[in-house]
Amino acid sequence: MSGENGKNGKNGRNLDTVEHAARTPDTEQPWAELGLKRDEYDRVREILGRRPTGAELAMYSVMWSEHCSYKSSKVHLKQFGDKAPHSDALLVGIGEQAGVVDVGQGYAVTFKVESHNHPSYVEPYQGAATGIGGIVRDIIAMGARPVAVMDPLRFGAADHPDTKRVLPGVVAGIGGYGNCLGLPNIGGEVVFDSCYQGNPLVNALCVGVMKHEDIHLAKAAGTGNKVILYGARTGGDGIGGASILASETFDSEKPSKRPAVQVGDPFQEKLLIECTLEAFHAGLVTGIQDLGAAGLSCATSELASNGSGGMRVELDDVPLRDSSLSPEEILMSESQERMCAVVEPGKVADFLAICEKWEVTATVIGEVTDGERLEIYWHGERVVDVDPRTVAHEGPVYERPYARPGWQDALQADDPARLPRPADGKELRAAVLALLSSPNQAAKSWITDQYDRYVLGDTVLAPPEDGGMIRIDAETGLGVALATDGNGRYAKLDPYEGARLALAEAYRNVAATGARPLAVTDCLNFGSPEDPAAMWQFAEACRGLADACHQLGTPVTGGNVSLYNQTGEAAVHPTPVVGVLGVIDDVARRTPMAFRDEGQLIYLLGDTAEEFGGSAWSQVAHGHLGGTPPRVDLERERLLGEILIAASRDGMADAAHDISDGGLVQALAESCLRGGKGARIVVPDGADPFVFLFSESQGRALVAIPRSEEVRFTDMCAARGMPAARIGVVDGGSLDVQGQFALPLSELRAAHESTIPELFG
Amino acid sequence: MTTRIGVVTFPGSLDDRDARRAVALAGGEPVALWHRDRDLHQVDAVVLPGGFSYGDYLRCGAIARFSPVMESVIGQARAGMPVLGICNGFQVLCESHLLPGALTRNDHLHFVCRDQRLRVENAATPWTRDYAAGEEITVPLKNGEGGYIADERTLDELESEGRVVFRYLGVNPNGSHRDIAGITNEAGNVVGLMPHPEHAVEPLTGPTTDGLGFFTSVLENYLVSNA
Amino acid sequence: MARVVVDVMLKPEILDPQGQAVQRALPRLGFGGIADVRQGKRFELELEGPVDDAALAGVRELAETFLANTVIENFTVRVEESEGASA
Amino acid sequence: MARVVVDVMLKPEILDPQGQAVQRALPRLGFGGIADVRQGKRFELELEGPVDDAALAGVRELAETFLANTVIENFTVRVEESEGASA
Ligand SMILES: Nc1ncnc2c1ncn2[C@@H]1O[C@H](COP(=O)(O)OP(=O)(O)O)[C@@H](O)[C@H]1O
Ligand SMILES: [Mg+2]
Repeated sequence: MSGENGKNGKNGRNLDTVEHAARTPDTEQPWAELGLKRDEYDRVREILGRRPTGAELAMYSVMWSEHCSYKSSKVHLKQFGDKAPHSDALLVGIGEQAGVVDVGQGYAVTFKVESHNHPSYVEPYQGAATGIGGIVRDIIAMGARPVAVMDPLRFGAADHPDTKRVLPGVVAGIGGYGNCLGLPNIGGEVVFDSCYQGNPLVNALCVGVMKHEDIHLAKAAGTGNKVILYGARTGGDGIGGASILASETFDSEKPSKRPAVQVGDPFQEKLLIECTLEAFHAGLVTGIQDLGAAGLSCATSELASNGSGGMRVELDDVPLRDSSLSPEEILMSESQERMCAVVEPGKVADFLAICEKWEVTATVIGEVTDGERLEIYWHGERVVDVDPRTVAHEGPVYERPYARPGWQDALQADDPARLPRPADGKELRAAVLALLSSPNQAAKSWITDQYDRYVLGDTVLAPPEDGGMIRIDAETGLGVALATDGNGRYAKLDPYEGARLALAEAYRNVAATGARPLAVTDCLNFGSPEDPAAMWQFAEACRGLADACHQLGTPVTGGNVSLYNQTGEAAVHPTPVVGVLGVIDDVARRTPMAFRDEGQLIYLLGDTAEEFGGSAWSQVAHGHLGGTPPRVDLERERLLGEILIAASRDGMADAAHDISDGGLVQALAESCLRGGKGARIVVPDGADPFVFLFSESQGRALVAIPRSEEVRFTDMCAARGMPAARIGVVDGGSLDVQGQFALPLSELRAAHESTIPELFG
Repeated sequence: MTTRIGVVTFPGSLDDRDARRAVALAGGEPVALWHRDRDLHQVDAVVLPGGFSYGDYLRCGAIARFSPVMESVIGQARAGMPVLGICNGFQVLCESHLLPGALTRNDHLHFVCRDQRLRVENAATPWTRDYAAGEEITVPLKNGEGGYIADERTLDELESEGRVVFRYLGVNPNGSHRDIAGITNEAGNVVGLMPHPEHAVEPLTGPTTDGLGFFTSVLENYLVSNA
Repeated sequence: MARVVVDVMLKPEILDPQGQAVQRALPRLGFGGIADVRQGKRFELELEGPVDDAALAGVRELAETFLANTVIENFTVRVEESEGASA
Repeated sequence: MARVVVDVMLKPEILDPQGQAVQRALPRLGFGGIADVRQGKRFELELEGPVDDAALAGVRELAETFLANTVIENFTVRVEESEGASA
């Protein structure tokens, strides 16, 4: 910003006040630099009936950015509400900072996934760290105590030099922040594909727990109530960072589009958690809002527009780290670890005392007024006078053109059936080793061992289990399970099906632990909305996810859209990441994935067809992506879920593991290695061993049943119409596919576990 | 009368709640102690829990050492009160010079969280009486700066006086000298270790229940010494 | 052998949680009169050859591309005279 | 205001895994001719008053008791002239 609009002299002489703006309609303003389009700027002028002040322009431009306003995605996201299945469990639906789900016994759970993709490419450690910080504040702002985090990640090719920069930094950042905050990391994903080379996807999920009566929504009701800003001081870092970074494609010719990323302070955030929850429990808080993208612009306009009155804010009272900041910069700063609370006047002293106890800086910066306006003052002059709804909720909405790309047909016609396959036992054996040691299918323990999974003492399942599971009540054993999944290769072949497949897989992973899936959060990572092909992928994925959620009875409660994941013409694979939350009445009943006891019977649930489109095998063996993704039958997924949950509840299964990318053999190997026990497997009569082992047909899972439970288990499957085939037994020290090959676990383990450390260690 | 075991909460402490739970599961009475409060509330023993006190920004434990509560803890420790420092608590004890040596950045430079096998070398401290010397246990380990180092003379002294209380088995997870996982002071009442016994007290949430012995040991100690 | 020192500090506008933590602790320790603390990294490089312009240019490039993250950090490169001699 | 710099380095006999990691990465980055790398900390303290002997003694005590852990680290204290002046 420059000239009259941006700068204020020390004495405020050049201050662009509301009155000044009204008097100087023709002043040039840097709306384009701030990312507004001509017609958007004109709309601001029309709303205000004058030109905006510099401060107002700053607010509108960040709040109307793609990242904050969802202007390209809104029309498609609507389906999540319109098609939402009825769910008694939903206490707070989509639209709030995070949805809230009833999990029984008076407990409610809130969870949400968000992206921090672009900042993590620019500065991997801090970008990823502040991604965790941001999503955790969303959860605190609902009044919940955060209890766990997860991190679905996508990187460029594993052997690309830049991946060696990005991955270790991202992992260290997620660990550095999450570990220091004291939140167990209970799951995530790591996927490599060259399509993510310049656009890694760093998504972060947080889950929190509260009692029903503690649910708090962000609003500023009650004239005379005080607005308190607390947490870190406001600095000049990341001004417009997340919103502008996440709303533009990278273009190496414009390095100025890479503003400094923010540095996170997890210790400050830990104090914020304790201080906020203590204030909630003392009944001191009327409304609350975290400061994330768009900082104070967002917090003040959203709090004000969700309440009944207006708001008056004194920017001079904002504690600054850098005293030279202008009002525009203070409004746009994305300094981390800040929150905004609305507190009744009589409770302010108690609120400040709690902040003092936790050594958190807290300042009253304004109050709720009985008008309808958000007014912001600087040096006694009014620099903002807006209807907050026009800033927070009435941003532009675009019906972007979209079109099925011309190449889609050719891609789908490129059937993997033509690819040469392993012909005998020896070749199958080699294919298994190649699969299990490939970066995508290899063990991720080098990464997950950098995350604390024990802190808080309630982690029941953690990586590499199918889902993470947290106990929330030690008396009754009530717990929740979560899994996140998304397969960009499937979605590239068919974005509608890809979204349904993502939900199916996450649902299956949660059910495999024994938990009942209840609700969904999603992070939609796509290319530029200005590209009709990427927009079509986005529209299709939204339609697919909304339809699938409807069918499975699991509403979307919240999520995040990340667009512009694109370098030049090349967009990332369309990557809908879906997080599913489930509940389990007693965590002691959970089903782990390990084969532990010799003699357990191994059953394959579901049907296997020849399905290799987008498969891990086609990628590893042939670098191939084509055809159509596996068929997904959501009724079958639901039935499989019921069987897995019943088996857990009634103690019929010792182990369960979902089957997804890599197919049956991947799941078998993981369960063997997890328990340190081998398996003897018989290929069913008439089955093609290759298809049996490597196909990625959906709606399948592996279970280990003690002999004593076999009849009860198979009767249950038969009664419910679930195909269940006994394919082997837990036995010995090898994965032994009879008549084909035997792989000693030591060899399997070496192949599976050495890849990632060798690449990044 | 139950043994009162204080668990200190510094800003940034993370495993304080778990340590209190472990005390309770063992049959003791957990007492929450606050970093700004010098008063130890008549506790019989103190646990300094894991976490990142004050963010651990300067060096782990360096700022916590100067907190008001530590003045009292240091005084009582010198007077013989059993004090257990777990992970960050161990770092605080070293920074306070209640234990010799220092904990440095893991040699591989990564934070590591793993189930760690240990050998109990000294089963005579108030925190290890319920183990047998030479017993092997498995408890979680999670740290970024857990490499125990001291000069050769100090190390020799620790060895010869039987003050190495725990040693890593199988893997040395952080480059600690002589595989040392935990040590005690000359008097034997102050014990520090990097692994987390408080995360191994329940079969559902820990890899084992091997950690419970720490918290039962100190109860017996109280009964014995007051008998 | 000659020693070159690279100092890496967070840019002034970037939050420095480490420096802040130290500063907040000072009053408690009884140290007054310190208005600001910033914490950074110091790298000591022992060069095999002479510290000529080419060598310094090399170190500068190393600092720029590897030792510092210039998105958030500044660095300075200097030859350390005295200590290098005494060592 | 005057700036005092405290440099804290691991003692020479103590293993420095961070410095080693930098050194190991050098060949991959195409930097040769560097025999040794050690990494330490640099603290920049802005004093409110003049940098007289008393102030420096105070900083030295701060370094000794707090900024460095003298079990494993050495430190040096010095007044930064040029930059302090230009700031
Ligand atoms: N970045 C990560 N952070 C935490 N856990 C991860 C991460 N990546 C993978 N995991 C965990 O590793 C295990 C295996 O991952 P994956 O093969 O993707 O599981 P699935 O195919 O069943 O979804 C899971 O427990 C998963 O949660
Ligand atoms: Mg799974």
